[in-house]
Amino acid sequence: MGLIQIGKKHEKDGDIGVITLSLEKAANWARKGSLWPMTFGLACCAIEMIAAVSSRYDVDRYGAGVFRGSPRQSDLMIVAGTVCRRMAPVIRKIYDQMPEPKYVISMGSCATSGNIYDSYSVVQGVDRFVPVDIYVPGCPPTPEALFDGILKLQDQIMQKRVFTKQPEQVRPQEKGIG
Amino acid sequence: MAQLEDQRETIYKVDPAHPETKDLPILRTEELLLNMGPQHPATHGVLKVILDLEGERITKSTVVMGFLHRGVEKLAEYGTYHQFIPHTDRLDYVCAMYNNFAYCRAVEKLMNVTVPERAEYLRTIVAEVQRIIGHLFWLGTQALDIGAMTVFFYTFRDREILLDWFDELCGARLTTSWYRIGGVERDLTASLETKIRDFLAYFPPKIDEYVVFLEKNRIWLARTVGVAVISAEDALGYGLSGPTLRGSGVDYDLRKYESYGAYPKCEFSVPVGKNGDTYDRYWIRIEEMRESIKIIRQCMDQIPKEGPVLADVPSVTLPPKNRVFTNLESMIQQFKLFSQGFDAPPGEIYCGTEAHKGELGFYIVSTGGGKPYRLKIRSPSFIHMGAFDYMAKGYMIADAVTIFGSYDIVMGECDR
Amino acid sequence: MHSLAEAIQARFPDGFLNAQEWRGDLAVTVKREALHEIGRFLKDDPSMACDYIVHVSSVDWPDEEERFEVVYEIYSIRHRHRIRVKTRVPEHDCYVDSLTDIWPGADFMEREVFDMMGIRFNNHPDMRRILMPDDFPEGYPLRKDFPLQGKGWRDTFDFLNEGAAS
Amino acid sequence: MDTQKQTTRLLDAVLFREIWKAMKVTFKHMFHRPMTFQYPREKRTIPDAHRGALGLLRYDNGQERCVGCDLCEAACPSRCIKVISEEDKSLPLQRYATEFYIDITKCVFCGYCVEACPVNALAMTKMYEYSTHDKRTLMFDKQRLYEIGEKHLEDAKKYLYAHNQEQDDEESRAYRYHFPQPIGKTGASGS
Amino acid sequence: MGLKPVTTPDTEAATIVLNIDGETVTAKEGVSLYDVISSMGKIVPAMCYHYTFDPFGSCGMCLVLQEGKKSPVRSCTAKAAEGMVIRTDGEDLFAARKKAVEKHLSVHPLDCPVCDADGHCELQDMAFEHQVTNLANAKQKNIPEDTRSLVLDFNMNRCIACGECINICKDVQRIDALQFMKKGGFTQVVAKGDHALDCEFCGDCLAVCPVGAITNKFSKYVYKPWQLRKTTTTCTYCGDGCQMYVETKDTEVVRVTSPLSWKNKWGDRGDTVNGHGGLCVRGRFGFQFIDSKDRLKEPLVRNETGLVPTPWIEALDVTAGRLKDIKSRYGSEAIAGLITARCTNEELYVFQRFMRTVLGTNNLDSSARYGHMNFVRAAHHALGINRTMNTSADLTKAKAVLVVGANVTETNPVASLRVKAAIGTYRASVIVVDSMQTNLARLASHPVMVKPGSEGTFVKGLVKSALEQDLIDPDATAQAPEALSALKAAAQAVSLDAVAAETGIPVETIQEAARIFAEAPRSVILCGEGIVRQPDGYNHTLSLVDLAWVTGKLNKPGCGINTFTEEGNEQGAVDMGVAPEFLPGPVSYAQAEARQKFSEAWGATLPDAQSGQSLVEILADCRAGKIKALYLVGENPLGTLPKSFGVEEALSHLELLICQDPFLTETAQYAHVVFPACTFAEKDGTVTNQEGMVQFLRPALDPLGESALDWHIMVGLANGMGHSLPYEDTQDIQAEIRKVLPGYYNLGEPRPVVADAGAYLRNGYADSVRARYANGRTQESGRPYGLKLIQLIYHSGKLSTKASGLMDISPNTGALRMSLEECERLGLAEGGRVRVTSDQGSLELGVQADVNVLPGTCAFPEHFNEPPVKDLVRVAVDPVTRVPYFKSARVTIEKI
Repeated sequence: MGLIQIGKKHEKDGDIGVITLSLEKAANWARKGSLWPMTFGLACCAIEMIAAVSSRYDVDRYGAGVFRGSPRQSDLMIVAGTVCRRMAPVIRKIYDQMPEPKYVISMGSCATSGNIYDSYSVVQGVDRFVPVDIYVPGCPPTPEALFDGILKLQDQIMQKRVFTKQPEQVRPQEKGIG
Repeated sequence: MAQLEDQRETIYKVDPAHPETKDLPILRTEELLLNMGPQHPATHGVLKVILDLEGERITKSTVVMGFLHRGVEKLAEYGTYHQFIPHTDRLDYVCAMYNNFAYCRAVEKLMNVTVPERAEYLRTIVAEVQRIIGHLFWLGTQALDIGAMTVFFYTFRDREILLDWFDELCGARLTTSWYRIGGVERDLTASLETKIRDFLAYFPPKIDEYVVFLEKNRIWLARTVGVAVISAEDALGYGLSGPTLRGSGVDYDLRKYESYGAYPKCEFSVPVGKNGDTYDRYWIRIEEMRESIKIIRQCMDQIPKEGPVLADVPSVTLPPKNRVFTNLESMIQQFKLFSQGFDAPPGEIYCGTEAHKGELGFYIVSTGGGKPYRLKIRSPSFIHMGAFDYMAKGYMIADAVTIFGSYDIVMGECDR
Repeated sequence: MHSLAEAIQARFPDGFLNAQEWRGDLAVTVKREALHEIGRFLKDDPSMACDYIVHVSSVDWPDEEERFEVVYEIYSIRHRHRIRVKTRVPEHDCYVDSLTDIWPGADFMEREVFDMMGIRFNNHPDMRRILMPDDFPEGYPLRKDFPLQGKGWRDTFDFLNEGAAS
Repeated sequence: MDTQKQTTRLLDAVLFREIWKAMKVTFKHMFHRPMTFQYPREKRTIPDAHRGALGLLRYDNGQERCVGCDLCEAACPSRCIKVISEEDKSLPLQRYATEFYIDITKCVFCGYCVEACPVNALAMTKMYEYSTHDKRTLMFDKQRLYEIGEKHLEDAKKYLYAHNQEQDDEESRAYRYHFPQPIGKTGASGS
Repeated sequence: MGLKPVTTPDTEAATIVLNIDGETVTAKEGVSLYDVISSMGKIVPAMCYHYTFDPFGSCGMCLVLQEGKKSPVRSCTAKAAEGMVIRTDGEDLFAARKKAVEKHLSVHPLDCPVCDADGHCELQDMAFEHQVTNLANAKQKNIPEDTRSLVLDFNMNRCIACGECINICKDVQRIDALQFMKKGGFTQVVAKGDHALDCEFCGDCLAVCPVGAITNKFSKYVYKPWQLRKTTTTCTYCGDGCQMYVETKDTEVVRVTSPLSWKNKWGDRGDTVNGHGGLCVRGRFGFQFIDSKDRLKEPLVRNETGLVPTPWIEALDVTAGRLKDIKSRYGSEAIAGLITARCTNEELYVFQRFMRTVLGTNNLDSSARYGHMNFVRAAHHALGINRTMNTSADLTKAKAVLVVGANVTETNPVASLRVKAAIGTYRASVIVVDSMQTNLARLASHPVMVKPGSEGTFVKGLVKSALEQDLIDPDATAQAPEALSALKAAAQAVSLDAVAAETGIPVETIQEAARIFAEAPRSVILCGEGIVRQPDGYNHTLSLVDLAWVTGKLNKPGCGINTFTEEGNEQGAVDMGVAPEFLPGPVSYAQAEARQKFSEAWGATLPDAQSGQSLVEILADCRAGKIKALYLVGENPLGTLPKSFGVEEALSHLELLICQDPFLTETAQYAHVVFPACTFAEKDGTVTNQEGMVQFLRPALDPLGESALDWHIMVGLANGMGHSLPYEDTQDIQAEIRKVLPGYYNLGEPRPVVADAGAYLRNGYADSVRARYANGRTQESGRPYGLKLIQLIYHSGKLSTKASGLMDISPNTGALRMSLEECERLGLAEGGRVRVTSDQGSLELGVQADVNVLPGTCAFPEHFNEPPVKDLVRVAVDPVTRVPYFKSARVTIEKI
């Protein structure tokens, strides 16, 4: 599947052809083409995530279809659903167990900011304890919106420097609700 | 040699409780604690079970939940009755419409609002569509858990058709918020009507397809027949409901018992199992999908062609938007309802509704004013979990997943 | 008064306090000492035959002397009647007899009531918190004096320090 | 049990007939049109009623519809809307929203704000592709909301029609909120 | 127009029996039927009714059915009569009421989206409750909005002509500034005479307006009720201690409301004795200082370049270090502290404990010294009590009120409503003795306009007259006959004719006033700034005690002597012992028993029993270089006291001046350290009002910037000095106050006080009384005019000048206020300028005519220092109480 995409010069790949790919690009390309997400369905968004796997949407087309049950085998954590007080340490533990490079997509309002659940047991955003690469808004986001997030993540991966030391990534500041 | 004897001493020893086994060497046994979850591929959400094992047999299981406890019952006390509808979407997110339905029914009982006839039919149609969606979801994931992957793709394919239909109906695939207290938000359009009729023709053969995959499949049978058997009496004592209860032979179905919506005007049967095992519960769900198709078809035929879809009770329901623009009294109604909510009479009600998982009830205590004083959700998933220990006892570890699946639990509703 | 309520009153004149019927729901308030016996009666008496437990719930009335109200809702499949049995508990003596031995399903429901409202149940097989963590220190979330946003937990993550160290 | 049935069962068991039956169904699908659509290139037709990102609308003459009545804020179940309003300095007696925020990360897309709005200033659009690595951009301010409203004006209008918020007719389109008359002839000399 | 069924709740009326909804009810004859129904706890909807005024009957909602009548009657204007059978509920009544609502709705504009009242609107509630739908024939009024007033906008499209605003203005405020006028085909509410509204701006009309017809200009369009967070707190502008709701949105105060509202309309006319729940202009519109841009946000410490922002830790450390240094070098006596009486009781308590135990000095004082101390000391000395004697209910129910030197309407507007209620509802005789034409004087039965500064003389005249006319109460005087004879002997020195000459009041008036006062069954004396802030305030207060004693008004229920305090918590400052002569309680500082108790409670030895300087001496010692460090909490002596007092010089001698204030005041500009303090809206604690009622302050906002609560700063300083004050939150301080002053937190109810003059009359009275009455008035220099520094209703101290709303309403005109006659006599047109000369110097300033100023007097608001009129005054110091008097002077005025 990945091979086909090189040849086709996907719009997301930019103008660089196969031949001019530097080693870095190749590494990035390899990474972006085999994002193995971890099943991390917490709530409603998980259902849309499952729908994204199903026949109609087929997340496999982006190389992100191999849902793994184990954090050790995956490099993308899609946090799909409400992060509750009891779940937060588990998420952090699982995140810590994932091998580098690892990416986090915060799918849906709940994971991003706690959503409607401004209550005693809901963490107001998973980014308070796990760095998030892409926020996918929606409640829940449709599978297409999740794909949009995955594509944006792939873009972002392509821009990463692999072999040279890269500056410390600046995390977006937590913006409170004004 | 003597050393070996000592070792033997420790390995084989006499059980003092059973002196008759004195002569038989007994293998040393030890219970094993196995921790499943909270992040486990087969637990349908975030749930942890601590299993005490004897070999592969489960001797005791402790369910640990609350990983998705969002404080919904507390949040309900801080918003108006109307504002709680989006919360109900997210309780059982697989089956949002039915939750909306159950909640709106409860508030209508509290407010004593009668829903117009067309709205009742619409509610019933959509609720039954939702039941099909719920059962399809259940079927796909349960089959996946047990090891039959194909069914998952098939059911999700058909589920998508209905989700698109929902999207067109109310604007969202899962979190619908389409029901309103006193009716529904929006009427069916012609295209929606055609689509649902097309689906009615399309769907029944598909059910047979799923059945082909499972009904005779010996793995499926081996993993479902005779697994997690519960007797009718026990099931009632544990408060089980829905297909889980009906699998044990009790025909408790609130659609028949309470006859709400347009159900009394439809003919349908309530499938009831005999053995109370996982297979029966599977079979009931398959049959219910067929019954749902029947109900939808009858409703589509009987539904009045014209009529309001929202009750016109100025103190409870919203005025039509075009009246808000021009009439002061409607504008006042709009402002009062959105900013303060309607004034509920003091009192308390319980109203149960047959969601696809079981009896979904809302117990509302009102002390007057626009916000519920206390809102308790009787969620079938939570109550089914209470019977897990009892039902899993004596079965294999691998069956634990089957049993969860056979309840059709959704953690959002279970933990609330 | 509803005939069921009358039957309960006739059988338990001391334990019975009052009965209301509103919007078709029958609610019977009983003394908490009599709750267990009445539960047994409701389950076993053939005219009652309430074999199905619907839910166990609780309501907090902070301004009243007997602050908490425990609500059992039970149903008879055979007779198709539903009864709500309520009893009041004061805050300083927050105990009710568990009905787990009558309806095993009450187990989880009572645990939830304990977890959310802090009412304890005598003779309950496993009186632990169920939805909140076992070591939840802040109190009982559904009590009226518990703030919606909790008591400051939400933004502190103890486990983060461990994670950061690694 | 009669012999025929037993024979069938035996045959079923030996020949794995249920597997063949299932395979038949599966093979049939080889000739179906694929269900999958190629997302970034093909897009699903989003229905008019779809509840996507929110946008603010203007009247056809470019004037802001929103009068800053804050009803959307009151209606919002997740409290993600914040409206700051005041008197328009240039047009006294006119109320307008000086700032309008929707924290889209907290939005539940229930559409209540649109339903609540007494001037139909808010509408939902079909926009859903706005995932981002910067959470701050998900705090939509007034400018962004009007941009969305302009860009997706057609979708927004269709949304209003679909949800019976506005009729697709002249009267409804002509509707606008009328402020109490600005300073008139008598008593005009305000301080 | 309105019916007056019950105007004097205390008049005896026949009891009648009627039947309402099947219940038998007894009521007084002539009472409104509506009142009878609402006293049963039944609520009949009404939009024009409010218990504070007489029923008006314009809304047509309060319909009930009377047996025997075909159509429903309006219950508010119908009098209850014997044997009536009334039904208040039913389908037909509901329909009739619905019709009435529909009538109002049909001419109401579609303004909900922009109307400020939306969500708090009676018309909305009624329309919603009565389920009005599908109205035909809606009609728009199209009346332009009246935005002429400074404070209120009148949108008459929304008006339902209920008349509540007009009635409350007339019946409660007795201002009568509004009227109905038929204009443009509709009845509208306009200011009297249809010009821009110019009144006291109490805002009660705004509060009772059930719709959005009257709107608040300062918060117009910026809020909707559901966005606001409401905090119940107490106003600290003056000693009335009104309860108010500070309504905030995020971090800003949007508006201030009070219990007075159309929502809160059911009550009995008699309930108004406890106040009507309204506010005055200061409370309602003077809140902008809370989130003012000028607020200090971080501590400032002076270095070579001036005051620079410094972190808290450093600022506290530096200050504590310097205090320690000064204490070790010069001794504790070299440190002094002043605190404002706008602080809470808890802060005042911590302050005096901090000064006495941590710094070890008894040089401390509060702003109660500016006048209230005269009254407290006199009451303490003569009556054994430390505050006013009557509750506001006593004031209202009094039959005779003697108001001496108290421009209550301007200084304590809400307390003045109690006097107005006494006049209006209870028909009291009110004698107003003042040198200004006050608002109360206009309403009073007996206005007595004395010459400036002669209020005290008039009191002596009253005593003399009471003795002469033998208005002596035999019971009261029987206890101390020798005191009576001593008084009689002393009064020989006073001649009524001389009093008449000095005050400009004929003898007969004096005689009559004495008679009225003595003969009324319940007589109350109110004295204010004209007594306690004018020279000899202490003695004059004692003369008032004499008057009350001889006429027997000292111990009878409902009688007594009262004062008004200018700042919110002056009474609390006295009670908390923030004065060198008092320990908390207040008990005398020298009292050994109390000293023992407090040094045990605080675990420290108290400064010497004889030590302690009050305000005047502290500043004098600063000048003399004896005091090296001065700790000012919210005090601004430079802005308050005249230049001649030498405050500037005093400050320049200091080694350490610590200012703790929400604003950078004049004094703070001289400071070495400035700590940002919080305003009352950020504080948690209690204040004691002039009645002695302890009331809560609750924080409506978080402290602005880095500003901190006053007691936090004190505890921080104490920590820096190596002492720990054991307080972590306000509850800790309250617990300690509870322990040392049992029963002080009498929340909601003033502790009753019993005046006992026995000891005073028997011991030494005879000696002192002669001196008091012999003391003739020192004749002034030949300057013809009395200059008075007056208080305005729109302002309170200097604080209110930071409130932009109040400054909009009442800016500093910089002009001298003179009576019209004087202006004419001097040939001054509006805008003319004069030169004012006193023995302290002269000043040129503009003139404005003021109807309140009497001929022979000129006045200038004390709130403004520009032009520095206060510097024309010489400070006199009371020999006993050490109160500085600087509110009046004799001046000459020349036109330039």
